[in-house]
Amino acid sequence: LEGTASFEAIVAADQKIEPRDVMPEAYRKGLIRQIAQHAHSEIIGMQPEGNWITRAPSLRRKAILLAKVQDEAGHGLYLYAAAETLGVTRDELTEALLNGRQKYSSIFNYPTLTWADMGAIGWLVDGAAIVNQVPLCRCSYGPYARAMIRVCKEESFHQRQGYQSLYVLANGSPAQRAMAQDAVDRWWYPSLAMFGPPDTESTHSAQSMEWKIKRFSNDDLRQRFVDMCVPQAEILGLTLPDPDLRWNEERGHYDFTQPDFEELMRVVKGDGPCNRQRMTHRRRAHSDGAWVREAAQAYAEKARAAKGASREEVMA
Amino acid sequence: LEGTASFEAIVAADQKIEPRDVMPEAYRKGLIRQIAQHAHSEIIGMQPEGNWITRAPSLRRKAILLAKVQDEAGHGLYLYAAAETLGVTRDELTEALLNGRQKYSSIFNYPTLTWADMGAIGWLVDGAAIVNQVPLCRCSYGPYARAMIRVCKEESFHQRQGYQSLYVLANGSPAQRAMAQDAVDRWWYPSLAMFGPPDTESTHSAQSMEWKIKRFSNDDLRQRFVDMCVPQAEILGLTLPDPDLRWNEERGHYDFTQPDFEELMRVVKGDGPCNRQRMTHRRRAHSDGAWVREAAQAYAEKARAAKGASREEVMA
Amino acid sequence: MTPQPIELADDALVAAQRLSEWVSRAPTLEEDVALANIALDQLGVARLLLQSIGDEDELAYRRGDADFRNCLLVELPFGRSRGDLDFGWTMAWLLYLAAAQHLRYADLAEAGDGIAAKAVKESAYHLDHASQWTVRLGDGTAESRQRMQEAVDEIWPYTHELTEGIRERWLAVVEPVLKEATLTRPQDGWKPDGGRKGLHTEHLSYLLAEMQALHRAHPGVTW
Amino acid sequence: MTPQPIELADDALVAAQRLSEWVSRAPTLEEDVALANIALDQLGVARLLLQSIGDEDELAYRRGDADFRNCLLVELPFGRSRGDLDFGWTMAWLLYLAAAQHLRYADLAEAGDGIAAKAVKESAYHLDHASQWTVRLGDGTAESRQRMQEAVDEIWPYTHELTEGIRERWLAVVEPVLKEATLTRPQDGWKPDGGRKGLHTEHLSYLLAEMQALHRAHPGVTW
Repeated sequence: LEGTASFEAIVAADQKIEPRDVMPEAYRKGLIRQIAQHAHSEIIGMQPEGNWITRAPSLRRKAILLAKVQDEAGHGLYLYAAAETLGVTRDELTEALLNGRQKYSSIFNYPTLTWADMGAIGWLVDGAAIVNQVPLCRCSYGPYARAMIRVCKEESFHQRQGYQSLYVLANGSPAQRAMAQDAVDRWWYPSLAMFGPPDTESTHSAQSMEWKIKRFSNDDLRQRFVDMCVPQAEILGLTLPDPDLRWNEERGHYDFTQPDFEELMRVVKGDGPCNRQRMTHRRRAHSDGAWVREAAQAYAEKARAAKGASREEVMA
Repeated sequence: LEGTASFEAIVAADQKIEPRDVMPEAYRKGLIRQIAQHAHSEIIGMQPEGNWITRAPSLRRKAILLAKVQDEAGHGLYLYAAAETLGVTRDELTEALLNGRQKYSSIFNYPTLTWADMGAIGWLVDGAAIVNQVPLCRCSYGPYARAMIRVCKEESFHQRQGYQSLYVLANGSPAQRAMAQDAVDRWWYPSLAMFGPPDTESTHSAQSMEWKIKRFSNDDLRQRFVDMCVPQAEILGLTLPDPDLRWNEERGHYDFTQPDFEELMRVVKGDGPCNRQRMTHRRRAHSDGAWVREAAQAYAEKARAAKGASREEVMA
Repeated sequence: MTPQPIELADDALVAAQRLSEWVSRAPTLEEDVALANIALDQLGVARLLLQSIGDEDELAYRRGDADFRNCLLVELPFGRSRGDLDFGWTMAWLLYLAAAQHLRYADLAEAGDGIAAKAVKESAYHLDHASQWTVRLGDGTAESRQRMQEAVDEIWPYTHELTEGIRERWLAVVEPVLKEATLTRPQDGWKPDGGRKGLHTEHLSYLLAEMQALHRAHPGVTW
Repeated sequence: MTPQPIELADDALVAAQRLSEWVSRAPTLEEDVALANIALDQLGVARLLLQSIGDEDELAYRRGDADFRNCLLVELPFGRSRGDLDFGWTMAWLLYLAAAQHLRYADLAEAGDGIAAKAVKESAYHLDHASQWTVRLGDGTAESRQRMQEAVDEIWPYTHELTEGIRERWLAVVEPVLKEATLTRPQDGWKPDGGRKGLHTEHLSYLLAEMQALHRAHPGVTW
């Protein structure tokens, strides 16, 4: 089998597409977009959590948070590498992030206002990410699927740590408890919005399903997430900020209030509380580091030239 | 009377030399050096105290400290203006500070490590400054003498505030009391060193005395300061860090241990704890402000040109 | 709608704290004096207002950032990033802030408020000072114009929360200054808020941590 | 003379805190990972050492700056002024620090210290990382050479306190790196110290205020 026919056969057989396989251009482009957005999210996602490393209230929590943020940088690295197998360079992807052509997850455009946000992000944001990402471990593109296996393993470790940290606050002093509840109040709906617009308005979905990149609809995943969170919130002893949240015997799921998708669209378009701040931060890190990258390159070239010269000497 | 003879007659009669009077070049140069050093000290002196404004422990203390540091900037302004009457520009003096040709008081090369340092600086450093400066209110150069009258008035207000602030600490919690004692331990000898080297090693002094710029010797002023501080320390209930400090009935003064003049010389030469930091700070403020000063000048020139043009229109 | 005293107090207090960062770092010595003076004025009004509500130090030093009711504008760093200290940015910030404070205090003074009667005169001076610098920098060099345009643009979104209920009157003050400064009046668009409800930017908790560290380390003592 | 455990602990703790400022701001993604890793190593050793002395959080969060025994070098900002974050400066700082830590930990490990046995391997990696960057930046572009020379010069005075008792061995590690980097070995001159006696720079109290603010705001609770 050759060309697109081969591609379709591989996908149909639930085998993996590998970088050297022929693939439809739209598949390649769509994957680049998705993997890049995912990688950018890891990079931008370092900021809201990085915001509390220097202020973590115990050394143990400081170490956990620092390790987590380091893992995010690591995830960024795997994911950029996965995208590179599709024929783009990391420099191109970085440029697309910095000039705003490619996006990152809108969840990171909310501020981290208290320490409890570290717990809430771990529980809810990482939790939502895992629900979104676990199916991607079986996605049709091999390098992405393998990267996601590694990412998901670490994410679920982070999620447990976040949950445990929030549990300590929820069972701590009245001030800690209030801090925990406030964080859940602020992060609940933005976490629900992480699953994207409702299925009725979702673009790209059908094609992604067919290509086995996406395996469940936005609304299905959102429902799965809600069903997972409700009992966990009960164990925490915290309230999810939705008065209409209740078990629906008939559906076998929790009914819940949808997030404000108009707000989501505003944030996606750039008008969230922290969009400008996150981009400014990223751009400044990039431009402040330019002289370092240039020097490293200049040094590498000199070293190569010296090696070449000494090889010539040996040959002469 | 003309020329130098007139100058000497005025000085002899305890009258003031004014900018338009003829004066010996050495008198003029010596005064510029002294007034400039004094002005620079006000400017650099804003840093150690400025270091605690954002952290002042009560709003009242914050306001007092902010007002004090503002006064220091104001003193810098009067003193630069006094120096300018001797035929130098403020730009020249600023340049001489920034390139290290002119000095500022070495006392500001020590760090302010706790809030109690604000009290100790007020009491001891301002106290020493006043003892040094009160005689300058009668110095032979009119503009300097008049500037010093205003400066001394404000300084003695600051000194009382510093003393009162230290008194509150000395009578506060054990931690506050320890903080106050520690500050006095650190600032005592540097304050004694503010009067300069011992008379046996002091240069310029004889000529300055003759010209009625200086009226008392370094050692006389230092003794006056010690005699003043001992009873004040008793009221505070704090110990001056000198085991050999005791009343000498015969001399009618306190005997005391001299400061380490070798340390003073090291600090004067640039190797105090904060010399580099203070100069870096000053240079950076100056260079960061360059674009603002340039813009202000460009605007002023445009405004002048516009005024000229409209005058021409009227005249035409 | 008249802002609550705590809102005006926190605006002034946080503004004073931010302005204090300028001490010994201004572009000229005259400006060191002026900025300290403006900081002192803001602090003075903050104290009077806080005293009218309760214990000034309790309110200033013992509340967390979620209890503060200042608008977001006053807590912004003086530049795009934390730690920045840009003079043009500061003057744009002060122009916007002082224009609003002047209107608020004038309204309150007219209604017989004694604190506002004092504050209105000071804020007139702040407004004048910031206006003059906005014009000088906007119509100064190519570099200063570019920096000033960027500053007025970047801070503009935060003025919506600042000027709630007095927008038109505020525009009538600010727009002529921008015009004289030959600057382009920024477009309205994004309108961040939350400060009045205690939902702040990530910057405020850093500002307060520094401000409160010493006070909190020694609970219950007198200074 | 062997440094006290609290001295090594505070060196590592304050170094970890300073290095944390780099999170999400490094010149490359690889370097974001590396700097976080080095910060984590420093924090890890600090914790083990503090645990060997007492309660790690009590020691880290409840002491004032005068109780800290770190050398001045580790508390310096990564540049000439507070808030600076210069990568070359950081690598010069890390070269000096890691070279000293490596020697100290090696001595202790040889004497049977278990914590040091772990730490010595990590510090070898830190030293290698900093050495490589020192060479790259020193022998990179004209700009990077100039920045790196300035950094090695400016931090040099603080290495005297850092290397007390091991100066010669430390020089034997550092000088060849500077040479390979084509940098001029700084002159000895000013030798600031005081950290081991609790007399710090003005920088440490800011660093600690930020680090301790949240912990101190909630005394006695569990996190």
